Amino acid sequence: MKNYVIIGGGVASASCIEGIRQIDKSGKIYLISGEGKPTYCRPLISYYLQGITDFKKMKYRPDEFYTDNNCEMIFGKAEKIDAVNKTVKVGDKTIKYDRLCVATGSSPFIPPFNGLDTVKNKTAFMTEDDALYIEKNISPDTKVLIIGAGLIGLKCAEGLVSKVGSITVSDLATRVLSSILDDKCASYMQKVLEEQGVSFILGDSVSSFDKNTATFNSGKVVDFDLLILAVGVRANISLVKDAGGETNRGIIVNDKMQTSLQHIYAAGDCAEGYDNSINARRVLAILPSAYAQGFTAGINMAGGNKSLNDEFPLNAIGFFGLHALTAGAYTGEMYEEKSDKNIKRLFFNDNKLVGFILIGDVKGAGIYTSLIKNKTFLTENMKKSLEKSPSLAILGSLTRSQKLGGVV
Amino acid sequence: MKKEGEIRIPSGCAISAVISKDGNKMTGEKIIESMIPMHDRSNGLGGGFAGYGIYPDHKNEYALHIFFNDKYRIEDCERIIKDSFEIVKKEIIPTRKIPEITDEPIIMRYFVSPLFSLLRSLQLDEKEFVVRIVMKINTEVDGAYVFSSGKNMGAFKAVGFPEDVGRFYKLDEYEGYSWTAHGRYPTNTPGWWGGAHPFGLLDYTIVHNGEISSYDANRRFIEMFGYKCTLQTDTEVITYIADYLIRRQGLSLTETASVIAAPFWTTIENKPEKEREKLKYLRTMFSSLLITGPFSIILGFDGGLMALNDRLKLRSMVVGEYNDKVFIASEEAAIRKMEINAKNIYAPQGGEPIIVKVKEGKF
Amino acid sequence: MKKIYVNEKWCLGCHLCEYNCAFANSGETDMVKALKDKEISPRIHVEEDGKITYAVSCRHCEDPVCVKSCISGALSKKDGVVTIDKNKCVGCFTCVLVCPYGAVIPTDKHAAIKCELCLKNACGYPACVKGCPNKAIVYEER
Amino acid sequence: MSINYIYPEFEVVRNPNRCICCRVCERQCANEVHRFDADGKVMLSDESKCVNCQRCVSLCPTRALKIIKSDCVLRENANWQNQTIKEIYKQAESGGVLLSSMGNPNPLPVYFDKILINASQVTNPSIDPLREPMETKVFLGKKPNKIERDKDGNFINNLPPQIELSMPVMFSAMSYGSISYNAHKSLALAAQKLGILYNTGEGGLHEDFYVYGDNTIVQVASGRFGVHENYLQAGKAIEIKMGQGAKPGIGGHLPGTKIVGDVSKTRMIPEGSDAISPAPHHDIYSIEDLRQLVYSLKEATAYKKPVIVKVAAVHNIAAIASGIARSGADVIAIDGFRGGTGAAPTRVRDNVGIPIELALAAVDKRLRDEGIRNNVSLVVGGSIRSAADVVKSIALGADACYIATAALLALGCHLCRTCQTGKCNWGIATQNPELVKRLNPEIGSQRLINLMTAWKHEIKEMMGGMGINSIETLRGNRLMLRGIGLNEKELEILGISHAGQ
Repeated sequence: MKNYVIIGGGVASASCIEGIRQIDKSGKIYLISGEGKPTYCRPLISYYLQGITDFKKMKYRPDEFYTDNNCEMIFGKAEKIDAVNKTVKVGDKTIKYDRLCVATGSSPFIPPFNGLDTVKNKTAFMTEDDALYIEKNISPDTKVLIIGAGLIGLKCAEGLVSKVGSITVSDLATRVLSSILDDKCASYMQKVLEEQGVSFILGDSVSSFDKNTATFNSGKVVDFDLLILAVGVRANISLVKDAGGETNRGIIVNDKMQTSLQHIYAAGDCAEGYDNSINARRVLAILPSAYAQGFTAGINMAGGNKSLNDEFPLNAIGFFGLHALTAGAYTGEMYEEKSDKNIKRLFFNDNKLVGFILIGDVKGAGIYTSLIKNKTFLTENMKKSLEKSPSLAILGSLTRSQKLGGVV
Repeated sequence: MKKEGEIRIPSGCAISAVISKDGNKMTGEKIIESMIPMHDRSNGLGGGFAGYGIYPDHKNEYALHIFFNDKYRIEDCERIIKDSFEIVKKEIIPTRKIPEITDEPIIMRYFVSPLFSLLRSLQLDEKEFVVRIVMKINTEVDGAYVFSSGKNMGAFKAVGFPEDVGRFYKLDEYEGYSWTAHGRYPTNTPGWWGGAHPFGLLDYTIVHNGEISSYDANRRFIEMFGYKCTLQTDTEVITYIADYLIRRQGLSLTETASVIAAPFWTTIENKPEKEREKLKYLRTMFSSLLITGPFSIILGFDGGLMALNDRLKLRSMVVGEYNDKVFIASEEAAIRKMEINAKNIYAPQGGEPIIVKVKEGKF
Repeated sequence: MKKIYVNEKWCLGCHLCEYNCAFANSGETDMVKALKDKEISPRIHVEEDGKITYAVSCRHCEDPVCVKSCISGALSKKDGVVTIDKNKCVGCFTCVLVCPYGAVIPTDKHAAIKCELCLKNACGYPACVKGCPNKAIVYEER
Repeated sequence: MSINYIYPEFEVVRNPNRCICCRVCERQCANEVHRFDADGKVMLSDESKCVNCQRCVSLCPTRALKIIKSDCVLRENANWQNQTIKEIYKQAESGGVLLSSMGNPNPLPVYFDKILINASQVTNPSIDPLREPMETKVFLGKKPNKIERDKDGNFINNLPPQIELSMPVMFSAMSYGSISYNAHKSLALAAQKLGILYNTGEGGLHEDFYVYGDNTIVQVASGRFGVHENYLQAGKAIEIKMGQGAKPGIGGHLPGTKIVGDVSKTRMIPEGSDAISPAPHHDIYSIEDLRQLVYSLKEATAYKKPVIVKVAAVHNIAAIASGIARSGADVIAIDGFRGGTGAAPTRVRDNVGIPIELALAAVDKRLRDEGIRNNVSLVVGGSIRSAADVVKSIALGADACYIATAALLALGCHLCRTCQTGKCNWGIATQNPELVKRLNPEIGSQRLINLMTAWKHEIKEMMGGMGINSIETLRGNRLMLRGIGLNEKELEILGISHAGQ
């Protein structure tokens, strides 16, 4: 009987358990979690602030998930991995493993701003605790400054906008969601947020903080009551790095989610897997990838054989009812369709769909996604049909009949 | 009211029969008595008997029993008879005057032999020839009716209760190896002597209890072959069917039973192949001669009896034995009346023919 | 397990399935009241490929990528049926982004919807199947 | 011509309170009656195109639609009636022969409706079909006059080939071409499951349907379309079509527009050419010619296939049947003047031929009078509408019935009588693939099976009531029938008594 140890309590950890249990029903699973609570969905904290969900609903799996899967929870911080003796040290305990999965996720990255230590009310926006902190420190008059106009910063703004006096979002980049959208699409989204009362300072950066005031490089001064730092995240790689494992921005893994250390796997935001859309390694800090990686690691840890090599960036972003779904890479020839309410961009490269951006009407987006994933070769007619709307017409009658008439 | 022949008359009935397998002679006394306990199965509108082996002195001649409404018909009828037959003997059938039986017609008996020369010129089988003449008299001579036409046998029938009819015809003075009897319960006839049962053609006689639902299908089919169903009674059509199948098609009694009370297709399917093919052949070949609806019949013929119920057994009929004798009747009481010690009493299944033959050479 | 299967050979493109679906999931007992003058949001939709038409709804995949991608745990698969807990769903539409059939439908009510085989509504038996005039949609074991 | 003399026959009534603008009506109407108006967000209709096939009515999910007869009437009188006047207008405009579909619609006597069936009371028992076996199996074919035995006394099976039917009903001839592939498949599938036969009609047999051969009657008609050796071998029986009840004395005409693809291949004629069946068979100008064709077909099939000769019920049908019964044919099929058709000249349809009830009674009697009823089986068609019609036909003397219109109704036909347009919205009388697919044979065959099963139950109920538990004892059992409101002559021809007698 194998001993499985998983470090981390996020989505990759939960899917790792599901992966292991698909193969091995009896081996012992130890789960080391620093946060001290069962897996919840971190992306939901903004919806929590908004009042759409609560902590109870935010649980990723039912309460009985861990007991049903015969997992022993160890709350505490994993301090050291001994890859030779195959142990993990947690406080004064040393846990032996046969297979280890590192799913330590990422931590907020806090740049070394001048005078940041003088700011009293400040937080990152990543955990339930962060959300609770914010909730405690706001009133209808609160002025909020959010550093970072990425997904985390903007979701935070969306969650708070109706509950506070004002929100200013700043970013060094000249557009919002700079890593996901181009200028045109970004300004489209920005407009929606502005209509709801969010202010933006873009292409600018805080030069210094002084208590409740932020001074920007441009000289602009912003007063605030609460500072939220959403600049970015860094993968938590130190445990593996210290144990001698190969790392880059994330922990390097192969398509079986194995690290360079024997019997040690990594999955989720801490791992640097393979991005199929750019044919290169990359940390894919998105939930679908976390799940897939954790599950793949679990299967392989339990003795199964599963490869994961069709991951690529997928983002579902929505603010105030306007949704943007994006996937893959924005390279190659672009097909664009634009109206007041909708943007559709499809990126074709080498007769394949490699990426898309849909804003507004997002129905059927998954059909595009699957074409990227399967690297489906597209004829001109198929492209035409795709441009019109995403539909299974693209598959042709035979494949479609099999898919709709058979077991998938 | 319309009488038999003008309208179809359904009726309920009592039937009874006895036969000696050894060919021992019995007077008509027992068979008359057997009808007494079944009195309620008749309503006084018809009764009759058939006796086999009763004319040993004329066993080579056809015995024609004929009702005449009046003496003028006799001449017309005899002209036809004389054209075709040599009349060996002619007499009035002796009867006993009793108050229960009234309005009797003139009842005559002729022992006849077909004219050989005529038979040859017509290229006809003797029996077929007799049948044609009987049909001719019955359809062409109004007021004359041949009600018995076999050799060494005779039918005796009248309007009245059967036990009275038996006494009227003095059947206690006849001796035969086999007897059948019938008591009738017709529902809408004024009562006509010719309409009483048994019905006979050549040596075939039928006593029948039932009302067949296949009547018109059977009638319209059998009439294609020269039979004329002048009485519109079940007994008449069943007699013709028996004659057609046995005499003209040459079927055995068992095969005949498989036609008129054919097994259900589901039963046929489950039979062994040879039997199955045979039954399927018979049912397909003679599908219009299947008889449905309730019946229990006793077919009398030269040297034997066959009793048969419809395939659902919708009418009562029991069989019993004692020594050389076999008894068949609508009710066990009738059998007990004939032989108090009768054994092996049982009710045959629907469609199961009971065939009793007198040992070869004993009749 | 019984599932909904589509035989495009018999699909007439009448779109009745969409209306029957919308009605079944409306909570109303009268179709006119449920659908008149309303934009419908059915969980099944009819697509066209030239002259061929066919209905598409959730395949309840063996390995449902929507469930795996759901950020809130609202999507789950129980007894072979992929269902969505509308209380847990926050409407991020990651499921819409990943479903290769386009069978998870975004709505403007902070939630995605999808075919749940009418097991949760009053119909109790897939309304699209019941109402299909030509057996192009069937509910059976395969 | 600029003046439209004829106001649309039907009105499309749409209840705006119920219409949800789902546009099903629009999508389903091949005649393009319905249209969605995006501006007003309402459905509009052009009733001049409506043929009242009721497809839209049947599919409207909110029952917002009905089609009613227009009440716009011409100034008619007892002599010049609405229909008569309109026909004049049509001919004045077109200069052509009027064409109609389906059977004679005129109010001539329907004898079936004037015949009543008997039941048992007291003197003999009725039989409960739920408790007792109730047999409906029949064998069609010639029955020899005499049994034969081998030297051991066993029977020699001297029966010519017989057609076994689980119930005395068959689907009568409708050609592939006049009706669709799916309609044919529905009939074939149903016939197979029911243990009865369907009939190819004069369109040949599609190669896909050879597998249903044991339940198929292959027809040889005057055009000889699709007839070849394998075709003759393929079926259970061969039918020579001499005539059709809807148009006695008239041939057939399937327009070239319907001779497409597989229809052309199956008929063995070029695509787009009109399929014209001559009025007579040009190798049969007399009864002795028929006998030659009967035996030619028997020779070609090694005497393994019963030959049916189908004729229309015309005035001297009894004599014609007598001739056929002596021609070597195994079965005579008689088609009454109410029989359906895909297209017939209106005048012929409405004025030629006689009712099947009288024809059947006359033929059955004639064959019995001649003692040759056993030479042939009798199959009758020409508007057998219900199990009661079947029972009455059998009791009058038929061995089995042919149904076609009833079968089409089961498949969805609404008797709109515009088969000739090829735009059948129910996927039956059309070759347009978009319309053909509307008839899923799985549904179609099941509906036919349901109909026949229902009829079988009803036949059994009525038989049981009469105390009859096998259909063969109903055959020709005219005592089980009484006439009502019929005169002496009619009763005499039908061979039945009046009710109360």
